[in-house]
Parts: sequence; structure tokens; C-alpha cells
Amino acid sequence: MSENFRSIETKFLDKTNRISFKYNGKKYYGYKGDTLASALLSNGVHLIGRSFKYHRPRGIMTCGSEEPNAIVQIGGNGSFTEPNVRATEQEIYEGLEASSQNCWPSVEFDIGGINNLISPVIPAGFYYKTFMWPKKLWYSLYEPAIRLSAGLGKSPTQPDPELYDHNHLHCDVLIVGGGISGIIAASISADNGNNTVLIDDKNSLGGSTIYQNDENFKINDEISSTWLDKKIKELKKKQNLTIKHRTSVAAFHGYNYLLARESLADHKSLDERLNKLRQRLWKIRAKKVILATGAIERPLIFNNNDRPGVMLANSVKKYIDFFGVKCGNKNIIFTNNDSAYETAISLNKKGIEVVVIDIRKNSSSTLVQTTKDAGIKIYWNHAIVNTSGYRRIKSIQIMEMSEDGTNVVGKKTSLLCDSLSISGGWTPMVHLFTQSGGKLKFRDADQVFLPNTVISDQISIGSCNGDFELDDVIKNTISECKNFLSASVIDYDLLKVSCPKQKESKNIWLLPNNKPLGKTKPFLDFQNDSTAKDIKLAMREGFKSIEHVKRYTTTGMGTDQGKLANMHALGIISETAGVKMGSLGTTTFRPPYTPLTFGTIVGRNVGTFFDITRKTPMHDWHKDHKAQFENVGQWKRAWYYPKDGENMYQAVQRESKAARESAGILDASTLGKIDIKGTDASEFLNRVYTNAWSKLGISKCRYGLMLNEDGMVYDDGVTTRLGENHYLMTTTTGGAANVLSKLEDYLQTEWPELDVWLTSVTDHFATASICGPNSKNILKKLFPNLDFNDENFPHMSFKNAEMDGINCRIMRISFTGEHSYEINIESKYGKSLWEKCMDAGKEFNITPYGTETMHLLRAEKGFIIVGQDTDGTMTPIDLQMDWIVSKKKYDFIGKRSLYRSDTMREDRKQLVGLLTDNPKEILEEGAQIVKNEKKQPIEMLGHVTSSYFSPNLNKSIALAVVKNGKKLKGQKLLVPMKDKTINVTVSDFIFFDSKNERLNA
Amino acid sequence: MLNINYPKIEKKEFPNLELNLVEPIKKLNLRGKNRDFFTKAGRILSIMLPIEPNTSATIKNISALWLSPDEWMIYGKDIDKNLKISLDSEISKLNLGSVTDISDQWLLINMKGKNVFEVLSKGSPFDINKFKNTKNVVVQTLLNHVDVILHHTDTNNVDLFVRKSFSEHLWLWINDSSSFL
Amino acid sequence: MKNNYSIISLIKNSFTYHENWQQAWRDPEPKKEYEAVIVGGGGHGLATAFYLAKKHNMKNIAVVEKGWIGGGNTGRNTTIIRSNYLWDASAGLYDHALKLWENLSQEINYNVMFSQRGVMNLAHNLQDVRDLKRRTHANRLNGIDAVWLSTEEVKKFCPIINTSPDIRYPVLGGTLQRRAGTARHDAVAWGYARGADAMGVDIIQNCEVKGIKRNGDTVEGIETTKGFIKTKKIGVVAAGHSSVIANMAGIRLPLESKPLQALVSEPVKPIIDTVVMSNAVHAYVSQSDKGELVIGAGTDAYVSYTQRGSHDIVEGTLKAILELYPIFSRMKMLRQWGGIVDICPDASPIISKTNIKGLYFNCGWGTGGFKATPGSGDLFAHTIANNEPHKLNAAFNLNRFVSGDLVDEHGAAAVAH
Amino acid sequence: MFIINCPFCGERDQSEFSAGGEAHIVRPKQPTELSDDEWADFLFMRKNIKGIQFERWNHAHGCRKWFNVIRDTSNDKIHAVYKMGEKPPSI
Repeated sequence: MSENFRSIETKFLDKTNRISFKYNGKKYYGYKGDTLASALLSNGVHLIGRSFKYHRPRGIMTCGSEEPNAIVQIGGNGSFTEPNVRATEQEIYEGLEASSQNCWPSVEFDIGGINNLISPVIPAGFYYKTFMWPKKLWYSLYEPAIRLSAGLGKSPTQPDPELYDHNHLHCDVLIVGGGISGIIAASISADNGNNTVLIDDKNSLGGSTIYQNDENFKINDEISSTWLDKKIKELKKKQNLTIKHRTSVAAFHGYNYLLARESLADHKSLDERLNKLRQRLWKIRAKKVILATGAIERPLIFNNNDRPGVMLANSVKKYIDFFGVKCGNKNIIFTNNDSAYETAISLNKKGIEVVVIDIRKNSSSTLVQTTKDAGIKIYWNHAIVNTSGYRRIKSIQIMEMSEDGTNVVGKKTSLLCDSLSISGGWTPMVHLFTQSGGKLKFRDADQVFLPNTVISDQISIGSCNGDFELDDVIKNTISECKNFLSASVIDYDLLKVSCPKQKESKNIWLLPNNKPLGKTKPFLDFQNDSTAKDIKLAMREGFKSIEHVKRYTTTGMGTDQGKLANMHALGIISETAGVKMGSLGTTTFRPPYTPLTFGTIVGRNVGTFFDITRKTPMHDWHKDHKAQFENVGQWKRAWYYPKDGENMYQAVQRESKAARESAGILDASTLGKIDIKGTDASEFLNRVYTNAWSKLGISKCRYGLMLNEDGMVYDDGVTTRLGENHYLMTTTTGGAANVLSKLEDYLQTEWPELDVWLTSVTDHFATASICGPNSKNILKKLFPNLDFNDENFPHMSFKNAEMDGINCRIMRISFTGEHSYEINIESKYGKSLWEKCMDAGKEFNITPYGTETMHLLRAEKGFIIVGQDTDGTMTPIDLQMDWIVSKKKYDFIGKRSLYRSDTMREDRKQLVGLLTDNPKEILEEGAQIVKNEKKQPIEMLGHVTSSYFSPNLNKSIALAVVKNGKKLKGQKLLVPMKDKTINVTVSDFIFFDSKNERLNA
Repeated sequence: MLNINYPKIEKKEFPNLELNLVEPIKKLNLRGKNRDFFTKAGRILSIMLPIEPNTSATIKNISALWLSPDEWMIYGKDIDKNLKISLDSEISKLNLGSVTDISDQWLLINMKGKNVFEVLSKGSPFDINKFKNTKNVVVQTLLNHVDVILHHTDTNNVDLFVRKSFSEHLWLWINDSSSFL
Repeated sequence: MKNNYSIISLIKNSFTYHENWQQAWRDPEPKKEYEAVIVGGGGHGLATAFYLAKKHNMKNIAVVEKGWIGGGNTGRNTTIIRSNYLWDASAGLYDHALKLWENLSQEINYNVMFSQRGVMNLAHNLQDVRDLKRRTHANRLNGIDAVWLSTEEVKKFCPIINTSPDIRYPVLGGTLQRRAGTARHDAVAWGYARGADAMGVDIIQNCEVKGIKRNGDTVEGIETTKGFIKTKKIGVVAAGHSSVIANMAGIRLPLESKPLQALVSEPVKPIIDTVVMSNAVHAYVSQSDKGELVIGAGTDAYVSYTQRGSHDIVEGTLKAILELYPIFSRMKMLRQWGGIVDICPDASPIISKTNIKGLYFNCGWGTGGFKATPGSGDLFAHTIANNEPHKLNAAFNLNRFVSGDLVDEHGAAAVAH
Repeated sequence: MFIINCPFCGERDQSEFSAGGEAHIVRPKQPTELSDDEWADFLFMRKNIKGIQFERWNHAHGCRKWFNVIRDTSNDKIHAVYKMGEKPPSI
């Protein structure tokens, strides 16, 4: 393979910049600007991979994102590895490593090729019909075998060494596609004062016109590429215009919201890329969108049309005219239209041997005339009926077509070739258009779907709108843009365009053959190996809808998402069913337009930025004192503070004991705090809580329970009356945001008449909660001027106090059952306050405790935690909290629901205490409770919601919800575990100090 | 003495971007809707509370930011205890509306330099173009999923308010984002 | 009976180039009258028809489908099948379905590729641990094969999960149901359709229901785009469009129809051989037989019938995927899509009579209907045939929204099904 | 991602908002006088319209105001927004 196929000069590559790369372990060279495909072709390499199902050898077919075959693994085996990369889009860089996929041991000799031999037995959907008997083998043999054959490339197995980023972009006009129509549109838009963005997926602008050297195509008497080159240079100087290269629009959502992937590093060598940005996702909002996404060439469907060396005609042209690479020495072009003749002319000009086979009887196009004039042989009214060559096409056989084109007749002629260019016409790229919600129409003349109606502000121009000829493209682009943008400044009104016009056209979706269809292999979907006969089989079996056929045959479901296959599938279906193609509709074009890297979609939201981390003002103190943290919503809360190698259990036992014996301190800053003001504040609380508030004295605190309208407990907390019309509500940590938004909702929508103002002050205050028999002594030290006498400052009351001139709000409230104070201070002083508390408490062995100890202490007292002891199905009555449900109040949120037949049942699950018969045995939270283990089906009465070993009672305690629990006190129940059954007795759920004597201790 | 502690946010410079913590600084939340409320607030603050959405009014060292038709944030160096007391006694106490000290609910980070908007647009869906060229604009939006209030005080100069418990996280993000401009 | 599917029939047909396969189902015009009409040709509707014919001898029935069979949520879901639900009623329902899945390919002679590769649910915070343990205990006592796994066991079962304690929400353990797994979604609809058709059921595609004709409290038939069809029993299995049909009958349902999104990656060689779900970080993933990573995202919070959802949902899901599987960062999303799911306030379905005689609804499956397909069809068929619910679906009646006796499966269901 | 025109703040990205379901379901003034059926109707039953729906949204990450939106649920097009307490505009 020493022959150099880059024999043609090109200005699009940097010939001074020679680049080496490896393909399947072998070193090759290309130039800066080459794609992997063009570089391989320049080295004469066509064989790239094996197809999914039959493992047939496949080569490069196209030069763009529609490529079904030439997909490779790149980046080596390390962390840069990437599967399923299209060689036709990947730019080469120094040291690039690429290898073939879906083949073993190598792409030349692939064991999987055996599938090609048994292909007669495995038509579309064969797996639905077999592997069912014997059933055992499904698990041991069939399924594992099927799964083994899954996939193309290999997933990376190491974390990504590169980074991704996001950015938002807002513009007046977004133009997608930097071909000639996009360039004209961008120019018009920018000239008319619009903030304009032009996006193109290649590394340079110009589309297919930029390498159009044919003298038949002229603009203002210049060759079209020359004219366009000048225009691009002018464009780059324009104000208001941003051009983004290597940027591909992946999705076009409603409200002109588009996502575009900008590739920043994929063309750079790996050593420049570590820990740098690889791609950026642009989230674009455009007032107006202009789609200029172009068209792609269609293949032709005939027997064995899939061999390496079979390529789309226009791609062959691009490889010569843009990359300077010839795809073979002996070229055959097979076409049904005039555009392929451009390729013939190009090849001929470079002195490359070429003949043309055309299914039409003739054409009067100037292109055809030029071809004839060049002495190129044209076989009119012929079709290819077979090809040969396993790893590279070697020859074709052609036959003349019958008068009506439905058959082939006469003698077979064999022609040798090493490159076959095929052209079946053009398909407008309407993917983005339909993604946005646009509806298509069908144009019979050349069998294309075109944009029809839209719901957002957008137009399609150029070939994606069905204009395939240069003069139409330019004329319509100008007039459409003028209209769409209400543009007055137009440079282009006087353009003179000349180009050949498409003449006689003929389209046959499935070309005739001398053999029965069953004996041929006319491929539609080259990656997934679905053939025209698969389509017909599906239809024969009753799959009529296009979506059915697609799913049954997997047509269009490869990594190219059917960009080449879908139109032919539709065509063959409509022909077979005898219905008009336009009436069938298309399959849905789903985002993304081309596959989008997960990393790009996620951006920097990985690791640290996966989710918000909220920290309290005392966080650093906890950290410095070796606290373990618990995630509570987005908060980090101190969980426990292990000392000298303690495990959690030991730490919690120590903390719990200390809190009850002397003093403990908890960071309660995470509790939600809502400042409530207004003349109707009391009435408001009456409506949102189950209990009554009007009579709460100023400076007093009260516990409240909030329900959902369905009567189930939603949140709880202590609210303090700071003034006649002023309250401070606390909520659970996790519920804070939802409670505030729910309360605002009621205020704004149901009760706008109430004079109430809500302000979140959660972050404004830091809260240190000090509990235990010595808490008062500590507080006295901290606030020497404050009277802590129980009469003056009783349980459930509040005082303002000053510490070093800074105001503190002190609530005497308790979640542990101990004598306890909560000190609230502006959060910037939080850490300092905490340190002062620790200092003042030192002589009392003040012990910091975390959430786990807090949970244990409150469980000893039988206080619930919403979300742990409740699960959205518990009413306050179920929790035995009847005392908090006002009977007098006319209404409150959720009241009515408490009086439904099910919520009034007396045997609902109710909160109880559980004591294990063996006091050392600790129940598992979540364990189920039963009465009778033997009865089947076993009846579960409830489950353990909270469970701890209480160091203060020296036994294990648990809270549980149990069916009819109120009436089961004293009864023996069972907790069946996987390996044993635990005997328990139902008890009161207050285990400790049931007379609340310690509150005033 | 009680010490003041803030999350680890220190002055930081990037190309064309300077970040500074502006604390401590007083911030008040004002709520109200009747005419007396506006009159009183205007008189005490010497600022007419802006009623046009997304705008602010600044006089000397006090700014009033529109947050909703009945909500404003007042902040600035010149807010002292006395001002709060007069607002309390003339608005809260008379039930004309509500005045709440939220100085530590929000943390103020000042961002200035040509790249301010570049950084903001990376994390915010808001069309920054709308406010690039207009001073005294106020926007409440999301920045990398975190609620923020943005106050465009001067050309390429933005006061950013973030809830305190979120501030360290957002600060890390701003730093990260600023390093990939 | 149609030709039986087997390896023998495949080989035999290969000699005739597969040109002699019969239609899997006919394409009949509707008759004037049927014993019962099922509205909705998804998996549930077709299964209902299949079991009506098979178990209740109701063969003069039709399934009407406004598009193509299996084209709704049946063909849009992430194909997860499991029965590890919390409450007895749900466990009964879903395990009944799971048992049917285990023999389904043989029962309908159509390989639905039921793959019992196991489903693992991860816990990421302490409440997750409590909830999942509670569920595991309940499952065990209900005879459902769920087990609790420690973090190390999670890692062992699925080595590519990032179980580092340093991630934002570390994996604290998980539950595993080994009998759970996935199936080939389209095959379920096609297999039931073929089976029902063979027993005489008319499957009528491209036939949209336009109205429900009532005589007082009794149904008389349906108006369709293919004309009026007389019937005394109408079983509605219209998923996201249930409320639209209910509206025609003049009733309201406790449903909201919301977009649910899913996506697949490009196909790669086998890398994950189980299903992993995580409620707390909103991500679930498995790998299809084609090699695509199949990833389920969440629902949007608003009603929409567009089969599209917000990009934010997809972004949120993928960031959770990368948190748990950093190695997937360079994988590429090939295709994303949306379905319309009908969600009940208690995240449990409705398989129920209504107060209109002869009108039955099977709906409210939310994000998790696929797994129930055979069970749902079987029980709905029973309900329609006997005008009484089976004991396994008795709890899933419409009256529960009045009495308050809800089957709250938010914990088990959450976003991820 | 929609663009929603908050009646107070103007056009903003959907991510700043939270959806609140069907609009104009007024909380009964005297719930105790409702039958279980009527209460269930208020609590759970929804029109769930395919087509023009009146619904509530909250500018949760902006001005925190609730307002009403008229949206076609069959194509997500927003036809109008109006404040709480206002009569729906005709579209």
C-alpha cells in the first residue's frame, strides 16, 4: 500500500504540516486539515470496519456526518479512548490512533464474518421467532450469545481526562450551516443590524460550493468557489456577526432553543488536551432561526452495494477537489441524475479513468454534454446487478434496463473498477426543522420531504429547503431572507448566476435485478445490515407503518440514525404497499442531529458541581473537630464527632449520655426560618397549622404541625411569637423551601385578602442549640445580664439578649426533652458564637453532638421526625397527636381530609413504641412487624421507623407504625429478619421522662 | 468579642475580571403595597422605591432593588441601626408593610471587569445582553442552579447577591468558570 | 393457527427466501358490533384483548388504536421489569406480572427477550437506606426475591459504579432483585397482537376514538374515525390520553399527563450487565442487546401531550449518570425521545370500573407501566369479563381517591421505575 | 425549554419557574360541608386537557409570584399570561 493517492494539488490542506497517525497499529501520514477518512483514502485504505449484523467488510462511503460505515475507535486504549467516531468527521492530529470496530481478530479476518454465511436463516426479526425452546437454554446460551454480539466500539473504562463547559447565547438571528446560502443569509442579517450568529460544523466555511471548480457554475462571471471565497473574507470583517466553526447544532427545541456542540480540542493532539476543555455546549436562544443545513446525497439500492470502495458520488468529488485525494484509479459512476456528472468531470480533469452508468435513457444537461465532450463513456439505461470484491470492490456487472424500468434485460457486462461512486439524488436535511415541531410536505417531482409549516420564528433556505441548483439557491435565499428579516440593506440584488439545470430525472428506490430479491443483498442501512428484502419481509408479516418497519428491521437505528437509509425505506414501503409516498409520513427525527457526548451535555456539573453543597456558618468548626457529615437535602450536617478512634455507635452513645448528664450542643442552623409579619399573621397560622395560634402570648413558642390538603403530615416546627403581628416560624431542614413556596401559594392565590408578609431568614441566622441539665449555667455565663429564672424565662418562651453588643434571639425550646436553649445570631457571628458556647461550656464538659445523637435523644422522648417516622401516609391522629388537632377551628389545610372514610378508620397504622425482649438487641430501621409468622400470606402490620440503643435507658428502643397500634400496647409482636425473628412488645412511644420533669431540671 | 466569619471568599483576579467580597454590609427586605408604605419608605430612605420591574434606585450609598411589585431589597454602607429603627417603627409597627433585616441572609460579591458578563452567561439562562448596556438593572435569576440577585451598578460592574449557605459553592463555581473563559 | 415460530420454521422458510411468512396479524375493517372494545393498542391493551380471548372466551372483540400498535409508551420506555414494590397490593400486582413475564415468550410463541439480569436500586442517604430496607423486608415477607446489598456488594455486582465515599452522594448500599430485568418492548406488543389476532381478535389500527355513546349510565358504543362501533363493554387503556377519552364519557380522572424522557447512547460492547436505578440522584441505566446504554430521565412538572420534554431533565439525568459512572463521559447520546405518562396522585395505577356501566379504565401507570404489561392485561381482562375486579387489582379502584385509601408508592416509584 | 413571560419580570427561561398545575381550582370556602366525593373532586380530579389549558406557574427563582398561563398542551405554545385574580384574556 505504498501508492500515494494524493496526487492532486489542493489549497485546503496545509502541506507544510505533515501529520502521522496510526490506524490498526500501522503508521500513516496525512496533512493538517485532513479528516481521518481523507487521510486513509490518500493512503489507499478503504476497509474500515465490519457491519453490525453480518460482519461484512465496509469502507468509507461519505465525507460527513451521514457516514454509516467508517466508524472507528480512536484515542488508543487509555482514558482518551472514544468509540464509534466517524472517520469522515474526525480531523487527524499528530499521534492519533484509530482502530476498526466490531471485528475479531482483525478487520481483514473477522470470525464474525460467519454471520454472513448464515444470513439466509437470520432475516429481519429472526430473534423474535426463535431461541424460545428449550426455555432453559435462553438463560444459559441464547441470551448470553446475543448479548455478546452487542455493540460496535468499546466503552471507555477510565474517567474522562478532558473537561466540558456550557455557555448561553442569545441572539437576534441564528444561522445554521455555513454553505453558500448560510453565508448569504449571515451577510444579509448582519448588514441589517441584527446580532447574528453563524454556526458551521466544519473547520472552515463554504459548504460544497467552496470547492466547486466546474466552469459551468458561475456567479457574476466568476467561478462560484472564487466568488464565495471572497464573500467569506468579507463576512469575517462584519460587525454584529459571530462565526462558530467546528460547531454542530444537536437539537432544535421549541421556543427557538437550540443546543450546539462546539468542538475545541478534538482536532488537537492528546498531549495538549489533558484537563483542558474539549467541547462546549452552547444553549442558544435565537429570536429568529435560519436553517441552511444542506442536503445529503442518496445512495442507490442494488445487489451488493455495500463493498468497500462504494461511495457517494459527491463525496468522491469532495475527496478530489477539496482533499486532493482520488478514491481509486479506475472509477465507475452509477447515477440516476445529473449531479454525479460533476464528479465524472472532476475525475476526468485530473486524468483519472472514469465511466458512467446511468439508469436514465439520456439527459440534455450541460453537465452531461461536458462529460460527453471529455470522451467519458456513458452506459445509458443500465443498472448494476452485482458487484464483486470482498475487502475492496473489484468489478461490477451491469445490465440494460427494460423499457419500463422495472426489469433488466439482455446480457450482463462486467466492468473492472476499484472505486464505485453512486448517486441517487438528494435528500434535504430537515432534521432540525422537524425537531422544532415543523411539519413536512412531500414534493413528488424529485421525491423529497420539504419544510412546510412551523410554529416558531424560523425559515429554511438553500438545499435543505429543496433548492438544489445554484441559481435557485441564491435567488431564493436572498428573497426569503429579505422577507424574513425585513431587510432593507441587500448587497446581492444584482447577482448574475449561471449553472446547469437538472434535466430528465428518474428515481427507482430498489433497482431491478436479474435474480429474485431473495437471492440478492441490496443494502439500505449499511451499519445495521438491513436490506430491501428485510423491508419487504416486514411488510409481508403485517408491519405496515413506517415506524413498525423501522423497528422490526432496525433500519435507520444505527449511529447515523438513518440519514442514508430512511428515504429508501419509505420509498420501498410505499411502492410495495402501492400508496403515495407523501401519505406515509416520515419516521420521527429525534435529537440529537449527530451523537452528542454525555460529558458535553453535563458540562462542568460533575464532581464538586454535581449538586449544590450548602454549609452552615459553623461548618469549618465541625470539620476541624473531625465531624462526620450527613447529607440532608443539599446541606452538609454534622452527623457525629468521633473521638479517639470511636465508631459511630460509640460516638453517639457518648454524645447522648453527655447531653443528658451535663450539656450538649447542636448546630441547628439548617432548620428553615420564615419571618411572618402582618395584621393577619395569627389567622394565617391558624389556617396553615392544625392547632390554634391566636391566643399564643407574645414571646411564647408553640409547636405546630402542618398537613397537606390530603390530611397527611407535611412538616413541623416551633413558631415563636415575636410581637403582636410578628412570628418566626421554623421548618424542617429538608422542607424549608417547599414550605415557604406552599405558604406563598396559599397567600397569593387562596387568601389574597390576608395581610401577611413572609420572608425567609434561614441563612440570616446561625443557631446553636444547647441542652442538658447544665445548659442554664452555660447560658448564664454567656448572657450574664439575662434573667434565666424559670418563671421569667420558662420553657417554650423567647427572649432577646445581647452578646458583645450583638443581638441574639434565645428560644427556650427542646427537641431532646432536656432543659434547652436555642441561640440565634446573625450568621456571620455563628462560628464565633459556637466557640464561645464551647468555651463557656468547657467546665460542664459541653459535648458537641450531631444529627444522629439528636435523632436518638428525640426518639427517647417519642418526638417524631417528619419524613422518617412519617411517609406521607400518616395523619396526626395516626401519630397519636390528637392533642394538636384543633377541634374548634373551622378549617385548616388538610382538615377536611381527616374526615374521609379511610382516614377515620380506627385500625390505621399508628405510631407506637417497640421494646425488644432482649434489651441489647437493636431493631433494624425499616424492619417489618407481624403478629403471626406462619400464616400465609404473611400479614405485615407495620414497620420500624426509628431504632437506637438508648444509653440513658440502657436498652434498645424503637418507634414504629403498627396497624391498630393504639390498641396493641403491651402485646407481643414479631420482627422477622432474614436469619432470625426478634420478639418485641408494643409500648408507649415516650420512653424517657414521660412527665417532662427534665425540661425544668 | 464575637468575631465575624464568612465562607472562604477572598479577593480574586482573572483576566478582565475582579471578584471581591463586600461584607459586612446591611441589607433589608421591604414589603408593602399601599401608598402610605411608599411614602414612608421613600421619606425615611430618601429614595423612591422603584416600581418599574428589574430596576433599582441608588442615592449616595443606599440602593433599593426592585424584587417584585411588593418587595425590595435595600442595601448599602449608609444603612445603620437608626434607619432600621425608623423603618421598623414607621412601617412594621404601623402595619404598613414589613421590614426585615436580611444582612446575613445574602452575601454580596462584587464582580467587575470586561469579562463579568462572560462568566454570568455561562451559568445563567437570563439574556445578559438585556442588561449589559443598562445601568441600575436588577435581575433575579439562577446562576449555576443557585438563586442570585444581580445588580448592574456601573459599566462592567455587578453586585451579586447569593444566599449565604450557597455562597461557598457558587464561589467555587465562579472561580472555576472564570478560569475557562 | 398461524405458523409456529421456531428455528425449524426459520430454516424452512430460508429455502423460500422467507417469502411465505404469514401476517403476524390481520388488518381488518371494524365490524358493526363487538362484545367488547379495547381502546388503545399498546402492550396493556393488546394483553387485555389476549387474555379476554384466552381466559374468558371473549373472542368477538376489537382493539382500536389511533396510530400503530405499540407506538405509544410501549415503544418508548426503558423496558425495566421488576416487582420490588412496598405495599402488599402493589407487590401482588407487579409480582403477578413478573410471573407471567417468566413464561411469556412461550405463552405467546414470540420471543420478548425477557432478560432476568437483575435490577439494583441504590441508596444515597440515610433515609434512602431506611426506605429501601423497609421495602426489602416487605418484599421478602411477600415472597419477592429482593435482597439488601452493602456498598461493597453493590460494587461487586456492578463494578463500574463509582462507590467512592468522596462523591457528593455516596452509595450507601442498595437492593437487588435478581428475577427482575428487561424485555424487548416492541416484541411485547407484537407478540400479544399476534396471539390475540390468532384467537379472532380484530386489531384495528389508524382508528381514533372520537366519542363514547352513552344511554344514561350505560355505554352503547364508540364513535371512531372508521365509523360507529356498537359494544356494551369498553375498556380504555389509553395511557397519556386516558383523560381525553374520559372527557368523551363525561368523567374526570385523577390524572395528569406529563412528558417523560429517555435516551440511548451509541452502541458499545457489553459494559453493564444489570439494571441500576437510583432515585436520589435520578438516574437509571441498562444496556440493550444492541449495546446501547438505555437511560431513563425524569418527568417534567407540567402537563403536555407533545412527547417532548425539557432539556434540563436530560441534563440532570446525565449528570447523575456521570456521577455514578464517570467512565461514560466520552459516550455519546444517540437518540432521545419523550412519552406522555399519566400520573396518579399516589403513583399507583387505576384498574377499575367506573360509575358508567360497561366503561372500564386501566390507566395511571405513570412512569412504570411497562413492567406490569402482562399482569395489567390479565387483571383488566378479568375485571371487564366479570364486571368485578380480581382480588389482585381490587385496591386499584377509582373510589380510593374518595375514601383516602391510597396506595402511596412514591417511595418505590419516585421518578425512576 | 419554554420562554415564559412573567407578568411582573418579563420574558424568562422556563428553568426560573415551577409549574403549579391546573388553574382556577378554587379551594372550597367551607370544606366541611362538602361530601367525600366533592372533596375528592377538589383534591384529585383534573381536567388534564389536551389543548388549551389554564394553568398556574410560579416565578420561583425570580419574583416568587404565582400567575396564570394559557398554554396549548398539544404543542406547548403559550397564548397568554395573566395575574392571579385577573380574568383570563380571550385568545
